[in-house]
Amino acid sequence: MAQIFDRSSNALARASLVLTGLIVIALGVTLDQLQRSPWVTRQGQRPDQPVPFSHKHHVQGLGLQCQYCHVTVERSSYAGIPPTKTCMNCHAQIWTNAQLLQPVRDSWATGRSLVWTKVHDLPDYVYFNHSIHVNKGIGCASCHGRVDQMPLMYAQNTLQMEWCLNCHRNPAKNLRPTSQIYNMAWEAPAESRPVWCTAADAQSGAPTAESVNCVTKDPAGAGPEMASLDLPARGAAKGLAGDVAAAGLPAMPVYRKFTSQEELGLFLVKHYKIRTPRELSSCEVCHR
Amino acid sequence: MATSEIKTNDPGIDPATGEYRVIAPGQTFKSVTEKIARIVLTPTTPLGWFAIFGIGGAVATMLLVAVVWLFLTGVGIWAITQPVAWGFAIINFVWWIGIGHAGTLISAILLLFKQGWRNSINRFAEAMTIFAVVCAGMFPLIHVGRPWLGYWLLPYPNTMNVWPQFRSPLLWDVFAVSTYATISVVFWYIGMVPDFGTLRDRSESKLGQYVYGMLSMGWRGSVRHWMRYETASLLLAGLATPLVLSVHTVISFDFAVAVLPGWHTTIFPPYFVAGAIYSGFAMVLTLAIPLRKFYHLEGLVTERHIDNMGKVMLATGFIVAYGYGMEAFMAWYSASHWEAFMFWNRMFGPMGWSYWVLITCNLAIPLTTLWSRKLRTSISFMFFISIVVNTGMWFERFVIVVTSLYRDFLPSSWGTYRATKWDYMTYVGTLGLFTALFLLFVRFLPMIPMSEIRMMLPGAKIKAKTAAGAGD
Amino acid sequence: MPAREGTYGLLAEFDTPGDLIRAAQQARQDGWRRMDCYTPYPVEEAAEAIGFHRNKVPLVTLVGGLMGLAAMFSLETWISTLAYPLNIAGRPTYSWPAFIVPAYEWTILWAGLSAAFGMMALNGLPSLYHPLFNAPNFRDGATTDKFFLCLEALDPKFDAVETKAYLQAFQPQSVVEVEY
Amino acid sequence: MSRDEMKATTNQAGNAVDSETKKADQSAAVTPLSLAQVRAELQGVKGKRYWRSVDELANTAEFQAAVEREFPGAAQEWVDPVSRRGFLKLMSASMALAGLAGCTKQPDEPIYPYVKAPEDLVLGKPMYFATAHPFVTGAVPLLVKSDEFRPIKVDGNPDHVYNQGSSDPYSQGTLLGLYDPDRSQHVMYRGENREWAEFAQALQSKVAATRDGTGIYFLSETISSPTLARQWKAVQAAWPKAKLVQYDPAIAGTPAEKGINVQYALADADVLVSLDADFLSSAAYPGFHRLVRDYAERRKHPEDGMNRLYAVESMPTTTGMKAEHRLGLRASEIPAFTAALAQAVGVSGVTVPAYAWTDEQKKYLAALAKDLKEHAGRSAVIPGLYQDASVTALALAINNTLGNAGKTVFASAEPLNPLPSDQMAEMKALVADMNAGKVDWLVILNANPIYNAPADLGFAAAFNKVNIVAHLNSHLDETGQISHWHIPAAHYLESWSDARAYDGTASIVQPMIDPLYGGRTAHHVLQALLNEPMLSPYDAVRETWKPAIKGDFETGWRKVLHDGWIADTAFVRSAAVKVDIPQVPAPSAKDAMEIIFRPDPSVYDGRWSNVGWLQELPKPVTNLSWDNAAIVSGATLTRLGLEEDDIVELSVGGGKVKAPVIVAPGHPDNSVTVYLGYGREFAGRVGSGAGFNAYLIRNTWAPLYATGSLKKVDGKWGIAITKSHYQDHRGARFGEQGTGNNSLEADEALGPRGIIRYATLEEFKANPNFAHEGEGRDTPALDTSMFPNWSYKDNAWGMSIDMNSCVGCNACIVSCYAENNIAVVGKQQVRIGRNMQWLRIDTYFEGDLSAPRAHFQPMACQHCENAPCEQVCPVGATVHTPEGLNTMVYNRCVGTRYCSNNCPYKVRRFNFLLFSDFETESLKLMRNPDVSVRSRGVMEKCSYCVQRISEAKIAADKENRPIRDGEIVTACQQACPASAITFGNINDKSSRVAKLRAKERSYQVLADQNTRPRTTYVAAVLNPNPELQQMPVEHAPANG
Repeated sequence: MAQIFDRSSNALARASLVLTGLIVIALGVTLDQLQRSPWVTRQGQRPDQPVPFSHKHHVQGLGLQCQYCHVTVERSSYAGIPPTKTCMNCHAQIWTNAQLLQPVRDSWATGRSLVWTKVHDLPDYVYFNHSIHVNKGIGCASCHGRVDQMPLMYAQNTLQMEWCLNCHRNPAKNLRPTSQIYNMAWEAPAESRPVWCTAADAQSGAPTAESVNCVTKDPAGAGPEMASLDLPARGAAKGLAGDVAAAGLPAMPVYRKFTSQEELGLFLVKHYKIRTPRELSSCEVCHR
Repeated sequence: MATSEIKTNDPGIDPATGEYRVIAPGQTFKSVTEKIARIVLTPTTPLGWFAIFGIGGAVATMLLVAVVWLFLTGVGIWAITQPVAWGFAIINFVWWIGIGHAGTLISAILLLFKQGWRNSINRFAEAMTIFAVVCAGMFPLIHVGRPWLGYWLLPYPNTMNVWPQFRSPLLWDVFAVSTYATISVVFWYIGMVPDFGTLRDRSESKLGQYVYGMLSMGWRGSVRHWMRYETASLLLAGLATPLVLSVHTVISFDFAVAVLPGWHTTIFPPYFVAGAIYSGFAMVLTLAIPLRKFYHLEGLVTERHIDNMGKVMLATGFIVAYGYGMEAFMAWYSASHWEAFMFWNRMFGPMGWSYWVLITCNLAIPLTTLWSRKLRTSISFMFFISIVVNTGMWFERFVIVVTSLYRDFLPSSWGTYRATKWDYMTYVGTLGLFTALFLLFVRFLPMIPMSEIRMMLPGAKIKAKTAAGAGD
Repeated sequence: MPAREGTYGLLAEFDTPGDLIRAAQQARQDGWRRMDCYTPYPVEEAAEAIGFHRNKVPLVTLVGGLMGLAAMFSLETWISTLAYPLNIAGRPTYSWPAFIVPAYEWTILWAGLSAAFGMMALNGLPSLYHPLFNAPNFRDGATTDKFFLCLEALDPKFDAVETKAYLQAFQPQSVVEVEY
Repeated sequence: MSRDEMKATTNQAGNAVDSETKKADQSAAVTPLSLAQVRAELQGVKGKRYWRSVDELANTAEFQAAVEREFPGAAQEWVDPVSRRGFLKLMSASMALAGLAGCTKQPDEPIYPYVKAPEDLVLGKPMYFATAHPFVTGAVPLLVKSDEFRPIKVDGNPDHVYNQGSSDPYSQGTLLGLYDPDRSQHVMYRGENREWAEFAQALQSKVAATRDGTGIYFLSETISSPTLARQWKAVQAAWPKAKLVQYDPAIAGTPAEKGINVQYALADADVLVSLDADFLSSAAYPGFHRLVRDYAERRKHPEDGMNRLYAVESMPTTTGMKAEHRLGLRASEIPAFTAALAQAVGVSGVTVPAYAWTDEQKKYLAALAKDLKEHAGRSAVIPGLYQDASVTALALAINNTLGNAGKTVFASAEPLNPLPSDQMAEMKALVADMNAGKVDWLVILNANPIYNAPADLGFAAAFNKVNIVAHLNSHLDETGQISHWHIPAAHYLESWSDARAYDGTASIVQPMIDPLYGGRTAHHVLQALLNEPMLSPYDAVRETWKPAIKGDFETGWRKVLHDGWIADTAFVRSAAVKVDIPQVPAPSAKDAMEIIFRPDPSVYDGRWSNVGWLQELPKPVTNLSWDNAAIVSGATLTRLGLEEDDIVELSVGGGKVKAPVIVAPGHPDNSVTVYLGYGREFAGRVGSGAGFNAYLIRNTWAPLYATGSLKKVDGKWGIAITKSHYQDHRGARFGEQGTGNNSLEADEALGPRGIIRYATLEEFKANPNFAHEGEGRDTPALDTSMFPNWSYKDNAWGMSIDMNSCVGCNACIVSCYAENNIAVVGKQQVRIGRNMQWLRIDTYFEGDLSAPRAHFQPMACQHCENAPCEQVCPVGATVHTPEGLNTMVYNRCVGTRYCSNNCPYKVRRFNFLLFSDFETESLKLMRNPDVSVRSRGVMEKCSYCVQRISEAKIAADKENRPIRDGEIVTACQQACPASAITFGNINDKSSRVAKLRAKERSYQVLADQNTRPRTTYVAAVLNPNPELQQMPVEHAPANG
């Protein structure tokens, strides 16, 4: 009786065993990567929009305030998508016959909504609230990225749960003075750009920001230039106008200098009364 | 016990060796090899096989239909409701797993105890284990509300940063059952490797040689290999034994860990394990008796096997009886109203009938009759008993799951449970699946381990030395 | 394996295990080392005869088991206390009693797999091709009812003619030369 | 279809078990509707057009027939709203599976921003508007939560003096009524779509042609709007011969139709007597909200004394079950009993019909009279709405004699409804005129006479003799089907009107949303006949109240709209008026079978038949849902050799109807109670075919109760009762001697399980700690666990429920439905125990079931600190929050249901099938945007309204302050008229809930399981009259 298998079969058999193992591992790794990939998360993708609206142009170029369009960001869970009216405020005068803006004018004329495609789209079972984040020192850019440098809007981050937890488990590393919320260019303090903050005793019932005031110029120097002056003071944004009020306090408060995000973060966590990571990562915070 | 208390003029004794004879005399290496290998290698399949396989397949198809409809509409097609949120699915799960246990027991524990008589039956006992686990493992998967998310029970890194909850007995099940399935398959396969070698060498068809050659991994019977092989088998047996005990213990935790009166009981682990073996041996009988007849294996699976299994059932049956007794006793002795009411309700409540079915099938009938050697060696009677016990064990799970749930703490939410046609289809369907799989096994795999049988033949005796049993 | 040429060894076929063992013992006494026995079922005496006593499978198994234990218990502890600590039913995050069960199961799982795969590896399986299968009578009997002794060419004492005569002395059924 | 056919089918209406009739019935009910709707609804529907059309298709007879050929089993399921969507469920199920393939990738979501955003709108922040729910027994002042101008929650107006924020099942249910997908959506003339203008034109020209309005008849529901009354008076002036007939089946023949308005100050009364007055169970009794609040107020602090309630009633109601002493009498015996009572307390000029009272009844009467006299001036006798006129008169007389008048009882000068009338008489006259051919045009305003006119009138026959019938109503109902004109009516949340609360305070009904289907109101119809036909209801209403609003009108008007009521418009209350006592009718023979008609506690007179929440609501005491039934006593059931769920044929006069029979513990013998409002054929997908039509045996000559007969017919009905108080669950309690006729559940719950704990006032005074002594009443110490206790730092939410106040009225349940997007599952699912209510009211009947005392226990998730459910969830889908909530994460749940098994309170609810409706467009508008809509295969349960907690936390954190006590109000708490539910932070020792928990009387259900519930119950204390034997035996330790 002769051999059934050829000589090579031994090597083949053993190789295939090893290979099977490798394939299984590779498959696992692929799936793990896939669930985080832009294909699933849409991170960085620019969906087709009825109008190629450029945040870069409007924010950086024209210096529009975030809240000029996203009016309810400090009051409500939704930041708010501007109504056609907001566009027409200007575009009734300028670019009145630009082809690009035809859909806007149509919408204005017909009264039918411009239909945008959601770029930052959370699942329906996630209940995100803009106002609390904005009021507790999370800047727009922290989640949305440098919108002022985005010709076309895209999602800077995955918006996946692990990403949310990343911050909810350690808010300090992303906190900034509420006066800097809308400052796209804000960067964590460093030796080169220190931040001075002062905290009055928090009076209960008053908005967080009123008890804390931060500036980017040394207040010891000639008349501190309030960072908050960068903003147009608007009655609506009470929390932020608060900075101005605080600055107007008779006795010049004691300022502390911060040169690193860690220190500043811890300081703000304390004075903004940020809840503990355990509380922030509790399920009911986002899911109901 | 094998070599002890030799009685002369006992027909069960082999005069040559003074050993209990578990294989009919007159068998040689060649004859047994021939006999067993032929079943697999013969090109012609008996018509009876096709008949039974057809039935099994048809019933299995019914299962398929039931499961598809289940996935389309939801578990609401079953009878489960408030307060009885677990029903047939879990009952069947526990029942099937239990049945599986006898296979492991025979192949592992009896191997450790050097029970030679196990050799003829351990292979298909193991097969039975695996197919039972297949049927069992299906239920936890399909009974959940959102089966497509079943993989959330595995600890894998995900974008939600959330993990399984390791305090839950259901999660313990996941690990216990998956381990059990894996180890059983490995043990089964390793056991077959030398026989694959035999089949490779005896197969006339090129395909047969090729396939069995692959499966045998080039086994050539080197004694070095044999020695490592034997060690590995022993180790696997040694591991499978605590495993099989742990698996049903863990499954009993599904109930014992809960707060529910009737579930929250420390007696459950031993009583579940014993019950498992009890029903397992019953199932082995249910399978072995027709098989030996059909394939004329009376010479290899002798009355002695049947007899021994009867004894094991008698023993485990009494452990189970003790379990029932303790439940009743504790209901009274604990002086806890919850326990007392639960047990009263279990016996005399609206669903009391199920308890009495269980007592009849598990205690009344078998534990009175299995004493008599005459009955134990009467093939038809043992077949009947095996069916009775399997029924009884199914009802045991029914009683535990349903009659504990339908009347629990708050009387306002007392309810009832009436199985739907879908429940029955799913249950009966698994029986069909099991049959089909088993028939494929007996057709294409050696259902009796040839190498181990060879060791028991007179020819294997070297001088005075014996190589009784598998172990040494 | 690289294709070798020439003789693998000489293969003697016996009818009973007894003859095989006697031959093997003799050969070992005569200083043969590169040899092996082939039997249709485990024959421990034959193994002893050719001086094969202990094997490494138990060690592999032990190591595997311990790894499984450590892996699962630490995973559970990490998940419940560090990765995402949650208040579950008012139980402490480090609920070690609950962690025992899965850890126990994994011990067995890893040990079992190590035993099986370790045995295969140590036996050098799979080896679908083997010179012995070239022997005309080997596959016919080795897995059924015949007992073989193979003296391999790699042994320094090996000499095609003398060795054949040497084996004939044990009155085997046959002695054949096995080619690679 | 003609009346005869309808009658034919009516007789088996609702027999869900008999699928054949059901099929015929159902198809008959649905086909015309759907044909109309497919056309209507598919117009201008954006997207989902295909599914919509399928949904409609699913309603057609052909489709159903087809399905039944396929799955005969599904035939009976077909009447379920849920199963009706079975086909779609399959679709979405397969989608779900397909979705699996698509991994977790979600589809693109469009954003539709406003073109011009409304000034005051902040997306994501709800707005609240005051309005009122106009109801025939007095309007319910409301504060409506509106999200993006969609009303999504209806609650009582907290600032209103009448109901102080409380509401009732009806008012809560009206929200779903607004979004009911089956509302009629087009003006129709003989089945063709028309415009409102065409109708107005036709009507005007017709009326003009008659010059004086001869032959023009208006048949309206009871007019409760002052403006509408004013408009009618104007019409009457312009067209003197035009006639108005008011008909409201639920109040026709009762004092309410006369607008009799007697108000009670129960807070000042020590002894309350209900003479068949069910003033604690639903808004069907005038002044319900106020009465419950005052009643409950006097039971919250037993230590400072409490009131005592006697109830003499003809059927078991929550009022009777809450009473210290309840006497069950057949309806016809009550006038005589009242007379006897009046005589006993010294009312002059009463002739008491001779009657053989039993000793027990005599004893009761004597003790009651004595107690009343002792509390003269501090008691109140409340007559039943559904009793003979003499009872009302006698009750007033008794109150006068006792000097309660002016102290606890006040009669108002003005009637509640502006146009009082004798509705039965008017209906008779109308039908006579119709038969005489005098009726040229019949304009039906929000009435449905074809369905609910008294049987003896033969209204349907007369109907055909009318030249033109115009029908204004919310649905294309039984009447609409055969009327020439049909005008869809606007819902009260869609239109301007006005109404008076029971105390007379006027409220403006202001629209929350534009009419969804361009509905009109009675205001439009009447106004069309006046000088300025186009005058809008808005202007009409303003005109009405110009005089009433002081100061600058616009400012005043704004204030009125903001507050929700017009100041100083309450009725002038005088001490009780002089009453002349009418002839007191003698009771019917003791062996005569009496049949009592009551409006349904859930769907009232049938107007809410298509409101799924109310249909599924277990009725108080009987816990029956999705049906009405012939309710009898256990003894009667046995005597007639019946079993529950048997079908009986009830006949009164010529009328016959088939009904299922069930037992209500404590029901008087030889007496049957039937609820009106069921057996609708054209109610819509939910209401059609549920129950039987009791109007078929209700006649003008006996609208409240009649003697009739009852005989068994073949078959079982298949009723759905949500709790297991059936005959087969009765019997001697295990291990002890029982009477054999008491409920095992109750014996267990009150006995060793310590679920219900209460004591009498004496016992309580003797031993204030009674709730913690005795078997099953011990609470394990905090250190019993081998594990260290978890500590809860700042907030720890907890709830306290006062068992003494809860009257089991179900308002909380419906409120929970609305707040938490709870699904309606349909009758078949309820039958097998799958209703999804997060909150249920457990009812235990203590003692002999022929004269039981019931205990109502609201039961929802207890938020145990050692939650058994959490430990067994393999994926951690239910976990504890740092504030001690047992939170359920739907999107993590895989549905093992282990948590439900391990929940000792069985308060978890599982979506066994796709229960939530993801298809129907209109329902989407209603959903609470802060709560996920649960899909198939997911567990759910009470969350303590976590969405409200989160909202409050965010608000507080923004303002950098702790959450105030009472800032978070759960939906159930908000609705409760008895304010029995309190929620708050138990760590804050000054919070109300903490104080309640500190009470000795508060206990945890199943405390011995050491689950440490966050919900605690305050044990009830009863104040029985020592002279009457304490029925039933007490379970307080004092009595062993």
